[in-house]
Amino acid sequence: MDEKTLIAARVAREMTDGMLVNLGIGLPTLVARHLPKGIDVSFQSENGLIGMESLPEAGLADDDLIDAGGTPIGAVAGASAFDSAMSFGLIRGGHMDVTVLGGLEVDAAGRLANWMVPGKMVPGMGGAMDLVTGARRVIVAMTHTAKGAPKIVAQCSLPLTSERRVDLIVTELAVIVPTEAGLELRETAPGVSIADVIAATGATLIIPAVVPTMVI
Amino acid sequence: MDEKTLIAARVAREMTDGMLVNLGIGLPTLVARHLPKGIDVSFQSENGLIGMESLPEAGLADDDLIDAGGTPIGAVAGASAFDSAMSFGLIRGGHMDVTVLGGLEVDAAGRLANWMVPGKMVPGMGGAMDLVTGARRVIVAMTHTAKGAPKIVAQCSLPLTSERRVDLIVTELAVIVPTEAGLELRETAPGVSIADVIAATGATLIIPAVVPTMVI
Amino acid sequence: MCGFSFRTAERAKNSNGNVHMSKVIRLADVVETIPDGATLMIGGFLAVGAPLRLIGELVRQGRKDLTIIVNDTNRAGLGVGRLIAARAVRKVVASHVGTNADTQRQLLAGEIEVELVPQGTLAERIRAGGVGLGGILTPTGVGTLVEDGKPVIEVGGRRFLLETPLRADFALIAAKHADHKGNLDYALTARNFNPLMAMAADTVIAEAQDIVPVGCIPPDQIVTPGVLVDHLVAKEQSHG
Amino acid sequence: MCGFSFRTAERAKNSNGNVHMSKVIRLADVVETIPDGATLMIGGFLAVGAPLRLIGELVRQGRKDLTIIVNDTNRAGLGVGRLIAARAVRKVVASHVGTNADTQRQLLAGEIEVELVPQGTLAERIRAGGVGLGGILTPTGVGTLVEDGKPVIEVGGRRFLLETPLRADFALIAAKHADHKGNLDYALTARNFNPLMAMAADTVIAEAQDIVPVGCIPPDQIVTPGVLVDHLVAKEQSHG
Repeated sequence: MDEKTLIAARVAREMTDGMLVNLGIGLPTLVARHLPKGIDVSFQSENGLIGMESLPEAGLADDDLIDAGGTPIGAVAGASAFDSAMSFGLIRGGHMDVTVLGGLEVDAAGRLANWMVPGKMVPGMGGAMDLVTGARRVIVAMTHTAKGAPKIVAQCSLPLTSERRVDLIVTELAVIVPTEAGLELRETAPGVSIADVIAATGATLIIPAVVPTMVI
Repeated sequence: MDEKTLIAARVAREMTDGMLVNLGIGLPTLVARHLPKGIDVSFQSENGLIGMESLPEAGLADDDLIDAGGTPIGAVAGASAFDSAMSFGLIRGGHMDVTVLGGLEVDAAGRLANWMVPGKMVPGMGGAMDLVTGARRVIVAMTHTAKGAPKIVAQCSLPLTSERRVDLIVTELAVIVPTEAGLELRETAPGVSIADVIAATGATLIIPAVVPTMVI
Repeated sequence: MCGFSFRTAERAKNSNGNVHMSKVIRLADVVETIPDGATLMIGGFLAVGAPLRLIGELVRQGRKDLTIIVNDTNRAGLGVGRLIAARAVRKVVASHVGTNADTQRQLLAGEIEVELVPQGTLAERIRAGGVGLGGILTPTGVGTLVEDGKPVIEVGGRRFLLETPLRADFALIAAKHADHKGNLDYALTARNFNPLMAMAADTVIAEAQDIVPVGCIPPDQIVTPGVLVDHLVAKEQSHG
Repeated sequence: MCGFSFRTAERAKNSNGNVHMSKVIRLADVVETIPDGATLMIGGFLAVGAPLRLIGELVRQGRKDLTIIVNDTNRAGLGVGRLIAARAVRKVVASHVGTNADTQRQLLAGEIEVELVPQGTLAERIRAGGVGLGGILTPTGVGTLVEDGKPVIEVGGRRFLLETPLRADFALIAAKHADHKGNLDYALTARNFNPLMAMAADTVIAEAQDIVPVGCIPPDQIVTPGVLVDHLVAKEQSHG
């Protein structure tokens, strides 16, 4: 299992029946493929749909139906379409149970930075700021390091996406829960030691007495 | 022609082709019956419809279709339905060309009071405050006096509907335009003298050199 | 109402083969979850689009001390007017109470509290509560009694009132169609405040004229996505 | 598309028997009314629901110095990306410009001004412009770069940014169906910003995939009432 699949599969275990979920572009999209059996989750696409699903076959693409990354998608029976104000009303208004987003950095206070690298890459925040501010639960799904450098740091050097503390960080090495006291290591990936995680992390971790191995 | 019909017929002459119009409950409703020939106006009902028309026959009433006064109505081909936020978005957002409302008082500054008589009658403002604040043009259609007392007064004694100066006052005696300088008498009803209007009015009127007779 | 879809049926069952996530609940049972003293948003405009069965059951169960957020109190003894007549209501937040003589009488006698809100402001305050805004700035009410106690904020040289969000414990709404997932649509002027209230309460209870299988309401026609609806009132066997 | 209605046809003619209030206009003619330097709202999300014919004609006519309010600048050379590639745009107000390499290049080279707005805030600012609000209070952006220069207002112990309305000289929008009165509906994710922008500009120009007789779009399905639409781009004879 490659690291992205591992992360997506672990995040998928956070989903429960009946949830409304928004998956960010890239890695988070993979989460939909790993939902536990019997779990019925509604996926929102913030460009205006509840009930997105992957397109069964390329020949069925509809010119009017894409996800927020521009990929043609399908829609489940019972899907609903709406405008951008309604879409973000759902997000900001606390109706979104979970959002899963990628990250450039998360700091010791659990704050996410994921929308720009000043002077280098200015894509814009798109829907990320609203999602991180408004979703009931924010899960960051990202690789633990980038080119060997920790992405979990004492303080974000990049512009914040929100001052809100995210709820869960899932990487290919660990599951970490940001708490008021700091970042708590909750699980390590199979074959990964606590020391490995500490070495790859740029912020202090709280290590509980028992740290179970991630179950996928 | 009774006085309400006279007022309604005169107000109707303010309508031009393509306008979006909201008629208040009561007297203003009559305006729809007196539209000049060839004028196509869209009537909004603020409970959520553009394209209302009077019901052709009682037997055709739809349980889901009433005007803002609770009367069953019809809908023209090309009518559209929407929620209350959209309805008042149209009103507040400057999309309503004209609103015609009844009045309890209008004062020398052209300010309307029409939503409560403290201690006696507290119906509430309904949509009136939004209409008077937001419509491009506000026409007050009312009898000139109530039980012999002027309804056009130096200063409103009743709570204001809006601080906005209304655009036109049409009564069974006169057409009056509130201006920055004061209330200007523009027309007198057939058989009514300028002196009659002055006598029935509780505020100073500006009398131009020529005051034509109201054309119905 | 629409062609049967194997896929829909499949989705309505979980891996154990049981139908899950059912939102359908008996009228009496769902109304029992609403306590005395609760704050309720109730859809409808002069009773058109009002959840008449839910209102009737609240009266039958003798609920008391309610705060209701409504456009109006309908007519005496009709729709929301039944709650007023039954003296189930302590406070009304509404844009208009002039059509109901009971409300007028209780109001002038000081037996009921009434907070009057301009209709457009009421719609925006409920919407703000539902979409997570901290408030909205409206020109409506500036320079009137409605301004009292509210911050006046100047933007671009114009003055606006800061109006704050409204939320409720329960929203009771009425729809034309509901599907089995709770997706709703509305008919003509029966839409009014219903879709706004469906976003602004902790628990949303919907009654529908017709309940149809999933897929019968096309995606572009659904106004209230089913994820917003907690309970859908079951149709009851007619005893006629 | 729907049954012919004698009543509809009658209504489309005035007392002189002439068809009046026609909103239909040739593509080239309506685009000529848009001057260099204008501020345009343009609907669409990654070009889905974008008015591609209007965009193409703006490029063909060589319009310059535009300010565009859009969700994104699509991909290089596609949709709104054609305006960027043609260097027709002086300033972009958008939530995301990362999908278009041309925008990125012009931005980092200082050749184009970009104002980034969170997507939900962008939607609410456009809506506020369309529905006459002086602004909205949103929690989004508090404590980030987006807060810079904006009033922070506390309501109920929480901090919110005061975000002001957006309006434009022209809104260019795309619909699924338009009827002869300009009533519009939208399909699936092609709806996005279009209905919001249709309320927030001095002049609204719509293009539609299909133009249908009045009455073909039922009242509950119309999303943008025709009164909001100033011009409807005519279908052109296909030369295939």
